[in-house]
Amino acid sequence: MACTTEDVVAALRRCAEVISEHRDELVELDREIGDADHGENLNRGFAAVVSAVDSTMPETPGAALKLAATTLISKVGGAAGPLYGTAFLRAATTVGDAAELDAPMVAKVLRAAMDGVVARGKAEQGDKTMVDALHPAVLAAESATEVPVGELLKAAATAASEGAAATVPLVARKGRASYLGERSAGHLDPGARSTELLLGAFAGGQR
Amino acid sequence: MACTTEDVVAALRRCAEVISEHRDELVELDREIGDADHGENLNRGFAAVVSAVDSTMPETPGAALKLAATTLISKVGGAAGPLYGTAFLRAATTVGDAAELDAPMVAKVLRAAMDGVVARGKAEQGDKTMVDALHPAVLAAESATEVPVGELLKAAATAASEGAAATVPLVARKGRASYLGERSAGHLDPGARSTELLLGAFAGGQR
Amino acid sequence: MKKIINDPATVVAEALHGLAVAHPERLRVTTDPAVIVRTDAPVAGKVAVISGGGSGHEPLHGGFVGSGMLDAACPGAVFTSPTPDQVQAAVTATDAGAGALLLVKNYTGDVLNFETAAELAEATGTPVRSVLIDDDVAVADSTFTAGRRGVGGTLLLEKIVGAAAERGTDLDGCARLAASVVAGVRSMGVALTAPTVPHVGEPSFTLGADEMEIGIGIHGEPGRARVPLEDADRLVARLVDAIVSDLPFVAGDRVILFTNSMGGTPLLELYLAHGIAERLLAERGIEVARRLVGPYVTSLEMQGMSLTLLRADDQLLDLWDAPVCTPALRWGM
Amino acid sequence: MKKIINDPATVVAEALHGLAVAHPERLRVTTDPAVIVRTDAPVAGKVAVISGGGSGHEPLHGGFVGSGMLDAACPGAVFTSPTPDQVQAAVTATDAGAGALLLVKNYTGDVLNFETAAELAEATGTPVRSVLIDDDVAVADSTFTAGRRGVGGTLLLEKIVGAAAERGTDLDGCARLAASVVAGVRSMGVALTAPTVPHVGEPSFTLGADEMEIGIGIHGEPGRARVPLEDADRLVARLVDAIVSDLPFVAGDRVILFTNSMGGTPLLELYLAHGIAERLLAERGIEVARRLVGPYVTSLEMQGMSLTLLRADDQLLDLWDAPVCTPALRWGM
Ligand SMILES: Nc1ncnc2c1ncn2[C@@H]1O[C@H](COP(=O)(O)OP(=O)(O)O)[C@@H](O)[C@H]1O
Ligand SMILES: Nc1ncnc2c1ncn2[C@@H]1O[C@H](COP(=O)(O)OP(=O)(O)O)[C@@H](O)[C@H]1O
Ligand SMILES: [Mg+2]
Ligand SMILES: [Mg+2]
Ligand SMILES: [Mg+2]
Ligand SMILES: [Mg+2]
Repeated sequence: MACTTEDVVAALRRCAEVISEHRDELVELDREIGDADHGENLNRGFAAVVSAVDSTMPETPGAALKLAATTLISKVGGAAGPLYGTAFLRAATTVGDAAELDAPMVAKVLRAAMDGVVARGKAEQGDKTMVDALHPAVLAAESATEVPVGELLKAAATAASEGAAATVPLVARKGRASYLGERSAGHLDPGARSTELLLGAFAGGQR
Repeated sequence: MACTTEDVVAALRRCAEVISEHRDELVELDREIGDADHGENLNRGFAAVVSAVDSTMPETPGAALKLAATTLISKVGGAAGPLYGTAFLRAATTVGDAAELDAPMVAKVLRAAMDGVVARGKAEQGDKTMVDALHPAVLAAESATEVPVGELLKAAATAASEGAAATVPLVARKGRASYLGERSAGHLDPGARSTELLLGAFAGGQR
Repeated sequence: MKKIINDPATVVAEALHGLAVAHPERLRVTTDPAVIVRTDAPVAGKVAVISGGGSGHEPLHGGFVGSGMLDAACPGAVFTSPTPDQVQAAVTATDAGAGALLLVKNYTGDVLNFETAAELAEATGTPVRSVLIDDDVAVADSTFTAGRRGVGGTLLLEKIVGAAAERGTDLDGCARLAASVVAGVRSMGVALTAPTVPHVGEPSFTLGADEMEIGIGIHGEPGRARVPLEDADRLVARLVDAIVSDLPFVAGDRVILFTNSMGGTPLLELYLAHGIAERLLAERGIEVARRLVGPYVTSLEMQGMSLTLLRADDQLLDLWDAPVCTPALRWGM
Repeated sequence: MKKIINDPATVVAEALHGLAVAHPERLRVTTDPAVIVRTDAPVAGKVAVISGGGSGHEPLHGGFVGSGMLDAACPGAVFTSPTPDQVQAAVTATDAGAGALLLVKNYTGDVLNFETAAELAEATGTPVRSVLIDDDVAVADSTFTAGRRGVGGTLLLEKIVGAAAERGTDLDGCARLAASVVAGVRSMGVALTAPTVPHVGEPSFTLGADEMEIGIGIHGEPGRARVPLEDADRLVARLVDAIVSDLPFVAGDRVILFTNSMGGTPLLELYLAHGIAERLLAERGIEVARRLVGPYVTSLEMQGMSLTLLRADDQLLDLWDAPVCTPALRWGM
């Protein structure tokens, strides 16, 4: 059970749905320790991704991921735009023109996406950013390359979920929340939460 | 029992006290149907009147009234500044350089004061202005010229009080409250109330 | 009350001090009585153009003192018209022998205080003329009111008459010009929130969370009607309709359009509203020849806006375009 | 939420339309991607000076597009940095062969989006340099933060670099000049109330009736400390102390002092605060050579203010004085 172009496009649509459902929650999280735009920005971006795949019909998983990347970069803005944009771009590059993605490839894709985020944003684990959700997800995926892609994605999503929850007590050292210093502790990081939601959407949209 | 320079100066001091005590009330009345400055303006003006009589020591009732007039004109501003200023100026002119004022003179002074207000402001009775307190006061004074000045002033103050109360149901046709149209009904006119207070202060400061 | 002040009693005096040190090259401020005067006054041979009113409407009037606009401004207490001695002092400081023109917003207090000052100044031999501006269409102009208020149109009046005076127009000419501006200018405003006067400490009126006050005055005086909040398209249409139908402005008219923030409405919203106003005027065939957008005639921190339209012929447009150099309005120099 | 808008989703687009129709002689606006460009761009031989950032800080940046200042501005969504294609489009619209200088406020989002755009523009052959401005002393500049934010100093940077570019300074020279401005400029702000972002609908943070937030960012990000409301003397002293001790500014320094309203603070209070700042600086022997007072770098309707100090030698003062003609800042022409 590998991952086809249709699967990727369907996952992108689920991303848009999940983000739209959680728009207000992400805005509220960002209002607490940031500037209250994370949900709005991602929602605008993923709505545009849906329009883009509707009108372009990508022919490979890589093309779909690349379309998502360029759309997010040009529609989201803020910190999350270039970060998620880079993640999808690196993912697309890693995939190349493969017609289907198997589990080891998906694990590689996730690692590349995370490396892209780190290369752009220079955040380390524990800085209270989306990296704190991405990193455990990548590790979980890398130890699940023997199972079907769906299982791997579920494992990654679960790990992301735990990683996101673990950002609550942290003091932010990157992004806008870092201005708060100690006052940033006690809040869930909006970017970690959106990463959790997006990986959940890729895993099946159950959350 | 006629009215001496000391009586006039003492009355001016009582005016300042009464206005200061009722500053917030006059502000609030003016906030309801005007621009919330009547109490503040009169308070600034009468405080300045007290400073002026302290440093100048007027030698006649007329001089005291004139000093009050010029001080009010130069310190109060708004509608009430020139109106009360004119009232005191006409009063001073009427008094001339008399050393004491008897009851008929005080009645004449009050009429002159009112005529000055009407000449400046062109308000008629029933327009919901200070004229509605002044007019009954003048009539009461004019029918009390046989009694001591103190009694006359009390009669005038009582009439002013009734006149002021009668402004509540009126629709304003002059001043800032007139912009409210029908919405000005149901509120006490701040200028009528301050006239009531000032005449009360002249009558003995009991109210 | 949340304000950056020390003491309500000294707000205006302290602000005037700040204004003076901020613009030493353009104006000087005298205290007691408080007057803001352009540094080069009196300007030989020039009619002195003077205005004033309560404080709290900044930059009106002090921000418009300078070459090509006002010679002096008289700031009263917050929302309180200035006193006659302020106006007299302004006349004395700017009188260059050509007389003084007083531009007075039509409020009872302003009218009475300026009137008194004009009498006093005339008595000292300075020819003085006064022009009342009453551009607010929200108020019925009848014997049942104190008449229409002077609001946003005041800025256009000060700019245009100031330009004419700067060019050497004499007192009669300036007064005639002022009257023609007053005849052709109309405004209306709306408030979303109330201002808080420092010496009061609480909002001047109470608006529900979903209400707005149509036809607001610049002192937070209530207006025509309190209505449910509505979107910008509808709200701007209300203002345009009321203004256009009043004069009336008709297809083919050329106008100066002034979109004004009452203070608390940010530029983002103001430009949005301005775009709507331009569209609505275009639909009626009214040509916007010049425009001004910004917080110029304000009511402290009140959220809201006003629109002002002035029918303008070539002469008025030319005077509008003339150089002006004041703290708040500057071009051509 | 009380705002003069139609739909939170279209606020920026509609405001840009209003800006364009309000200033047809000075700027044009393209949509999708949204860019504000001076009408005469590209200006032959001139380095293009470009800035941008989230909307809601008006007049920053779009109000500073024009001769002597910015060639283009890229407005993001409210409080959200613009996207790389906006910046790329700005470069394309203004590139006259002399390269482009990007003036970027130091926020993660702005940095990343401008960085991406710079890479893309370089790839098409346009030499691009970026300068980060991070003048906000409220934020500790350490590895534990995203670094200091760019705030009020941005205006001074845009004015001075814009003037140099207008005079023909080349890309390297403009970048060096920009770096020297950044090195000598410091700011700090305070908020009394919170702004409300249209797409959020409620205030960005909650301040008690007697509280203020010291060291606020221009997006309503919290600052150094939440403290009880205090009087203007104390509050301004806090800002002056923090700014002066940071660079530090010392006796004998000549500075440009910029007293900025965050939007909702009226000019009356702002001038009052400005007067205090001038006094405090004089007491320290710091000479205020130029000043600017007004709502220029705002945070929607937020009440509050900021102070910015720039150490300025003759060259910087001369560039500050150079003619500028933009919607929000204009002199000498
Ligand atoms: N340097 C960084 N590296 C990784 N993630 C970051 C970084 N800076 C911010 N983020 C993430 O971005 C999220 C905020 O995104 P968003 O609100 O869209 O951007 P902005 O802060 O520009 O408003 C944060 O919650 C955090 O997870
Ligand atoms: N034309 C007028 N004639 C007489 N009294 C007037 C007139 N206009 C206003 N007033 C009085 O002045 C009062 C308001 O005074 P004040 O608040 O000091 O002035 P302003 O309206 O300029 O703020 C009103 O309550 C009314 O009694
Ligand atoms: Mg954010
Ligand atoms: Mg009043
Ligand atoms: Mg008043
Ligand atoms: Mg943001």
